[in-house]
Amino acid sequence: MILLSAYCAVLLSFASGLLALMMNQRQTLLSISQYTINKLFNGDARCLDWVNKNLEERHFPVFLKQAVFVLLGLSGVFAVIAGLAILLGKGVITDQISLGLPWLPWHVRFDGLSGFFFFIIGIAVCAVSLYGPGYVHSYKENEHPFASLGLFTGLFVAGMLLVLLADDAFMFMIAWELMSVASYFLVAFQHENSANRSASFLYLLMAEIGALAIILGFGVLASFSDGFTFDALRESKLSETWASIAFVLAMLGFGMKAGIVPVHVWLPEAHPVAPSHISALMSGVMLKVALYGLIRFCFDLLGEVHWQWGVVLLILGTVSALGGILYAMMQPNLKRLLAYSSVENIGIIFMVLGLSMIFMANGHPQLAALGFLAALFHAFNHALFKNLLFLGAGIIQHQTHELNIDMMGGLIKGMPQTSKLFLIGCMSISSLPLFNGFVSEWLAFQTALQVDVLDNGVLRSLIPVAAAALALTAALAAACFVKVYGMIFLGQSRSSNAGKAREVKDKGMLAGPALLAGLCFFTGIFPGVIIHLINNVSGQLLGQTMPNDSALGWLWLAPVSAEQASYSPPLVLIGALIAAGVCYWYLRRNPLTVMRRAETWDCGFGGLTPRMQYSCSAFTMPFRRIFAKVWIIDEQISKDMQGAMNQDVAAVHYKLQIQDHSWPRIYQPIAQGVNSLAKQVGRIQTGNIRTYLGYSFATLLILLWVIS
Amino acid sequence: MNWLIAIFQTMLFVLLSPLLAGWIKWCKCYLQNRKAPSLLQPYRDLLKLTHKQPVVSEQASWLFVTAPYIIFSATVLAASVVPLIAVNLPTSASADVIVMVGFFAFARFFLALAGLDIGTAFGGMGSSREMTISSLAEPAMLMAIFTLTMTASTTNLSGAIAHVLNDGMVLRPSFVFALFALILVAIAETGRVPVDNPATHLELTMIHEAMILEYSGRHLALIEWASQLKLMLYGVLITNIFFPWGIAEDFTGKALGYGLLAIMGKLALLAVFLAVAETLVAKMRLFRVQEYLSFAYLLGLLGMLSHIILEASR
Amino acid sequence: MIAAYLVLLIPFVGIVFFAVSGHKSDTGKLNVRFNAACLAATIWLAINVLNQGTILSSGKAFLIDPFNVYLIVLTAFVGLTTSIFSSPYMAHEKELGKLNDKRLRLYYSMYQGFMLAMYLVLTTNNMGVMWVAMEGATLATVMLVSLYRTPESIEAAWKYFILCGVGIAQALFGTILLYYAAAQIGDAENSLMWSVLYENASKLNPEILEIAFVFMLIGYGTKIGLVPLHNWLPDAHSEGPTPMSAVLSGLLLNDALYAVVRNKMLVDGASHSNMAGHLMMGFGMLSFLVAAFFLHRQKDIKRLFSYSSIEHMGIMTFAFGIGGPLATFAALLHMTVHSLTKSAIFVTVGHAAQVAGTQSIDRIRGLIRTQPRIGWGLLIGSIAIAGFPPFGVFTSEFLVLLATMHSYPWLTPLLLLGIGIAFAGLFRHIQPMVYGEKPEGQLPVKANLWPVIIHLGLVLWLGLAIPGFLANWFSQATLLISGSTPL
Amino acid sequence: MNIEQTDFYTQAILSMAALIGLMSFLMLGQGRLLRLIFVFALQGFLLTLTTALAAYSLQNPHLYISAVLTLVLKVIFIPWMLRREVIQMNTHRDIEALHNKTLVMLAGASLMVFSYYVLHPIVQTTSPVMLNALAVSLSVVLLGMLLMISHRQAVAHVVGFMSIENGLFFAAIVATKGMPMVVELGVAFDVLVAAVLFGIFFFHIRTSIDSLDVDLLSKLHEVDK
Repeated sequence: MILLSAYCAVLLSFASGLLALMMNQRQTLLSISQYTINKLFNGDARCLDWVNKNLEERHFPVFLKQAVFVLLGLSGVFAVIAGLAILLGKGVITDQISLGLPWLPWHVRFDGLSGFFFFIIGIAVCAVSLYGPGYVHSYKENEHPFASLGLFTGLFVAGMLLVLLADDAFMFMIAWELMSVASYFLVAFQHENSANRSASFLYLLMAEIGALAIILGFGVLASFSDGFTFDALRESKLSETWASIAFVLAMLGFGMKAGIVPVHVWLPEAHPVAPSHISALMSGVMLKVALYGLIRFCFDLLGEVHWQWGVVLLILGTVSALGGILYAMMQPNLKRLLAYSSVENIGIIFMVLGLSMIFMANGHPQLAALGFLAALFHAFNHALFKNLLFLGAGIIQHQTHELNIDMMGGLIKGMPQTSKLFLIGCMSISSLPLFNGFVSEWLAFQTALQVDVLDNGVLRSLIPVAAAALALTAALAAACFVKVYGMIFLGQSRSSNAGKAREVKDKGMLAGPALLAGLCFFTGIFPGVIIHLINNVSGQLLGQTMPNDSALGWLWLAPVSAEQASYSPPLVLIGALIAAGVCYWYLRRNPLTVMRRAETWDCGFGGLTPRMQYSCSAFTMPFRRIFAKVWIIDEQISKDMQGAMNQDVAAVHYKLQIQDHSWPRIYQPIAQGVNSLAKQVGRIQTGNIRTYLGYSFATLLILLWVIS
Repeated sequence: MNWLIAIFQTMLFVLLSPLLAGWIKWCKCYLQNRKAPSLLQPYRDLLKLTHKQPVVSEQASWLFVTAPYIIFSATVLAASVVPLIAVNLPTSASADVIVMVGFFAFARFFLALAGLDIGTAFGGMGSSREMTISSLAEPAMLMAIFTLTMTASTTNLSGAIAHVLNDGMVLRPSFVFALFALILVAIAETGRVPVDNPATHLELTMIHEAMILEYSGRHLALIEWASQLKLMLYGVLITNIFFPWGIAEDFTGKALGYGLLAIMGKLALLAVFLAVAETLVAKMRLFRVQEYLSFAYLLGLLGMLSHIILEASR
Repeated sequence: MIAAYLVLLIPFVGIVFFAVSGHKSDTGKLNVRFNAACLAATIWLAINVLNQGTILSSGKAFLIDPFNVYLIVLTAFVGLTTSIFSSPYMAHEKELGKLNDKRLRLYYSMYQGFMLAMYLVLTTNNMGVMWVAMEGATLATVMLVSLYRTPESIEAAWKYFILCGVGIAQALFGTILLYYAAAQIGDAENSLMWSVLYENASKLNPEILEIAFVFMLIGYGTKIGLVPLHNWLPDAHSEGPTPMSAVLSGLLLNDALYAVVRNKMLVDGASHSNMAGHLMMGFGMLSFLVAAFFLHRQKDIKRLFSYSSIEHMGIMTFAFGIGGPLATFAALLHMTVHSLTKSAIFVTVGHAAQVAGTQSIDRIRGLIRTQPRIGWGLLIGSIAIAGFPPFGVFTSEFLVLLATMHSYPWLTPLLLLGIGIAFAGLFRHIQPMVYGEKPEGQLPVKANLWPVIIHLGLVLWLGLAIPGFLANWFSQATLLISGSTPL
Repeated sequence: MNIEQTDFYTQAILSMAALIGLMSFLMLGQGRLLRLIFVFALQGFLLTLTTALAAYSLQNPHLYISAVLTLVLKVIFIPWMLRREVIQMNTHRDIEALHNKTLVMLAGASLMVFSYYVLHPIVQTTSPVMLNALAVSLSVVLLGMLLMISHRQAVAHVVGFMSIENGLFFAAIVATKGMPMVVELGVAFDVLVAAVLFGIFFFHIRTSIDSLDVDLLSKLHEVDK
């Protein structure tokens, strides 16, 4: 039954993709439906009417788009149901599908870990399918055909779900690559922009290399076992060296997808250019699938983990977290910023996973379970709020036709609903208490603070430093999202588009983010619900659950023991409401002190213009000075002079370009190397036939010489 | 009963904080050969502000108006976590020290947003600087706090203080480092000299004041009160963590009374130190703050390392 | 057995018929019918093999076993779909004035000639006849490469002719050595029969066979396009008419590899040094890597894909060289999916070049906007050939990677590098061609894209699930070649 | 085993092998096209003689057919065609300047040694005569390739190509007493078609580049110029 609903989720997403293909087949659809109605319902007039009305030339596109997204939404609902059912039932279901290689049918396994990620994907897909119809409405059919968008969205979701179901290396890779390829087409969807083309190229290239690394990782395991099923791979007995090689390969492969520094570069290129609901899925969910892969590979298939791996994860995670947020801070493009912020969050998750590994390898399974919990919880949270923010960015782009933060401002007035939803997203991602982001970060700190149980002095000093880096990350994230929210929604509009922006008409476009925002708040207040679910996962995977001390009752969150640390979001919420309520009541009781509106104080110079506001780059200027080494900063100020002797400044031009270090340090040398090698290789083909004959001749002689 | 004491303690916190501000001002005036205002002057100011009609810019959105309430209640919540006169109160179980830092972040988040809401250059400048300083201060503060929590093996403030009390007088090198780190952070976070000067409105140096420039009336009162509360909070944190003696461990009237007296005494002393320091030290340039804060971070790190290497080595 | 004769007879009739009747308006369609008839005959043959197992004709002249039966059907199939494509394509070329009736007559006649040679290579049991047929394939196609009579096409054809001629002469020397070795142990009359040789392989002199194999490898390797013997291949593919490129890439290269593998089986039987395998691995890897770099420098769309063919032939040769059951299975599968995919790509490439009026990559732009079917066909074909699932090329590359990891783990970084570089080289050219705004003056052409759809559909099917009978053939062929079945 | 201990047939074959090898050397050093073609025809004639000799002494009648085919194709038809071509192109007076003629000849000589070296392992299974004959034919093949590499004229390439065929043919007859008939016929047919195609190509190349110098056929390349 559970498996059936999981299959339903996959099939429905496929079906939504296929239905989208019918975009140009109105006549066919019409005749098919008329035929079936005549056969099955004996030509029921009402049915016919309904069909005819919806399949009319005029209504058809809208109807079809809605139908496609309804199917996708249903797929999400089924995914949530399946995920919850397996998590609560604590079972493992296996199955086989007769596809794949002749001696290796597709093995399917649905367990707690897959179920949890099913749950995440399901929620995200539900939100996206609420949001989708309104968003895609603005695409022109002849330039951006819905057929390809819908098809690849369906395939993309199906691919992600299949990855979670896979129980053999072959099916896993097929599903994995299906996910990559489908999302590649989605990135390239608006391919008339060169940014889309180069981003999709980079994306697919890195996806390919990552996938190859993963295959080789599986290959290492398969070399020491008989077969490609995960069951067989689990049995493989590896030496420490080979296990570490497998780990490094998996780390590279999954890390590329997840966006770990320095293999993150595709992410800030690809996510911004995709349609927003797709960026939401890519950033919010696809990265989680990569995380799933890493967890499955390291904790499940490799079996025994080594603490050195944990250190690698910890260091890479820290670098990604700090790098991600610092780069995010400097981006003027909203979606690019959000993409970099995903790098940061993935970094945090990797850090905590690394901690979990370290504890696991040092014989503290309980603490490992705690770290695991923090990691998965953060993954869940990130899926919620990043989805929310990307959908919000989509609304903003939809209404203002602008993604440059410096061109916005004051949207809080025109778009009150969106602004509230976006604020919730910003607060969650800045890990403020009462929201879900805080809970996972709190758990991460708690994990890090258990370092005292370790014997290794290096680890004992390394982990607190990582924790402090985590604190810095969180603080920088808060600064970054203050900037985002402040520049976009607050202040005065910096462009006419932003000034004219109004709330979206489509209710669905608000409903999707609202669902996510609600969940952000709900899980922030009642984290126990999700923790309970994750406990089942870690119980299955690590054989250890977190000792959630229930002595204090369900209101409290006490991961290790009540004496060590506890946090009760509901009580905090009540306290906050009381405090705010009291002072609100007290201060507003006097009718004489009703608020008065007046002009903003302009220091007496007269006339505040929007251009006097702090801009995006101005806001981050202190950071730019302090962390100057992190970026490649190209700052140019030029002055137009006029007047006698050219001494009066007429205008000042300021240009700021900020670049990621990884481009000139890693990627450009590689690209140049390949090009120049290709040039060298090209020289063997001279065009002269005598040279070619010489090659054959020489080859022959050399081979003859070699064998005799 | 315990809950009542907890609420009482929080009220006490809120009520006493203007007094601390007044006392610091009094000391400073005395040190600078000026005529000091009354100790109760901050109360009068607050009362006056609540009776005034608030004037709000036309540009302001709902966020600007709501922010003071949010800021104030977040700070109050932070105060409820910190043991003032007694340990082992139930409120401290609902949130630990990390959550407390979270509350500060919450308040700061809205303060910075409010600064940006009007769309003036000052607001943006203040927000930008505030976020910069706080994001540098936060890791330093957590580093110092982690030293403490690792010694006490709890992040529960009340528990940690009780742990220090039970240990008695132990000279821990890590605590020395942590204390200095925390003091440096506290100065930065509460906007005192040499990082910020609460008494100036010179545009180039303003941080906190720049953000709240547009506030008036009850909104300003709330924000002022919140920052006084924050100052006191840090004071209590420093004194009660490192010098917890005197704090009530049971909830009898006598113990509580002694606790109150002890903390008032300790705070008064601390305030004198602060006033002396503020009088002696000049304000720094903004871009030297990161050196100051990284020094604080370094101290925190040293504290942590000395805890790991010297005190808990195996 | 009649089916086998029929398979050879039909194209022979085709040669004569087209040569005699000359070009008429319906010749293209007739060509399709000839090929369809051939496909029917091969399917009949395949059913026979399915029912009876390996067939050896009475005079031992023909041998149909699981290794070649699927290649025969594949040859007929690709031949048919390419002829479907070529009919409107050549008509369009004639409209453009690039060709006249006389040359079309040559084209259709030689098309059948080429098919005959291919069938003969596959069905014959006689290594000598195999050589003759292989040379015949060169001779049949060499005039087709220069069909347009441009200086470039003549140059390409000349290189093709000379290099393949000299190359294939080495193969003849190898065959003579083989015959010489065989003649020492048995009756001279049947000494070149592969089935006889295979039975007696262990008795053959290993030294002679190794030398013979070197000559065979160089000889047939020239036709496979192994680096550094590959130089004719991109020239011939790019300058000939596109249907010819499709069958050259899809069929000729496969059949040359088939010949090498048949010889490798003999050498492996005689000697135990695995010298043949190592040589093939070396050549395969070299071709694969060098071709991957060449992809980056291409300016001509057909040249681009001919290098991609070299790259894939390199992978197959490498996989056959590894020799384990897994790698062999992968190589067999790769032969199938590569020829299906590559011929589909050449169909779209041909149309794309017609749409843009040039083969220059720089001037082919915005195909998806101009003619979506061609654009998507090219893009999805490239995705498939680059080894993305769920297309079948992925399956075989997956298995090759795992087999390499198992047997020669230190070679995997090279494979990884090569695939990555090749992918980048391919897509840096493909993307600008299919994406982007519709350029000025680019008009849709009349195209029949069913071959593409069918081919890619089949490749997709093979990637998702390999049908039972085909899997069975693959397994038996694997057993034959590598000595055990995969897992 | 010395040559005086062998029968007359073997002695004759060995002499033929020596002569055919010599012809290859002569071709390699030849700069004038007409002489090249003449030497080629001479080699074909020697091959015909060898075939006939083999047919006679081995009582193998189908080798007579091979002999006739060789005579017709390689002694008469191909040289005639090439000669006509050379005269038409008016290149019969040209002397192709060979670079490093000495080096090429030395290389040819070392190729001969190399052939012996390569085929040496076979000696255990066979008589030295066979080895010698095979070695000579291998060296003829290799010398043919060297001829093609060192000469620029398309005509010389065709001669080289055909002399490779001669070498193969010689190996087939001497070492294996002739291939099966069907193969021989097939090979002969291929040679015939190839020869015809060469003729056609000469025409096309001449019309396209107005010369038969293959170095001018280098438009298709991968080098950045």
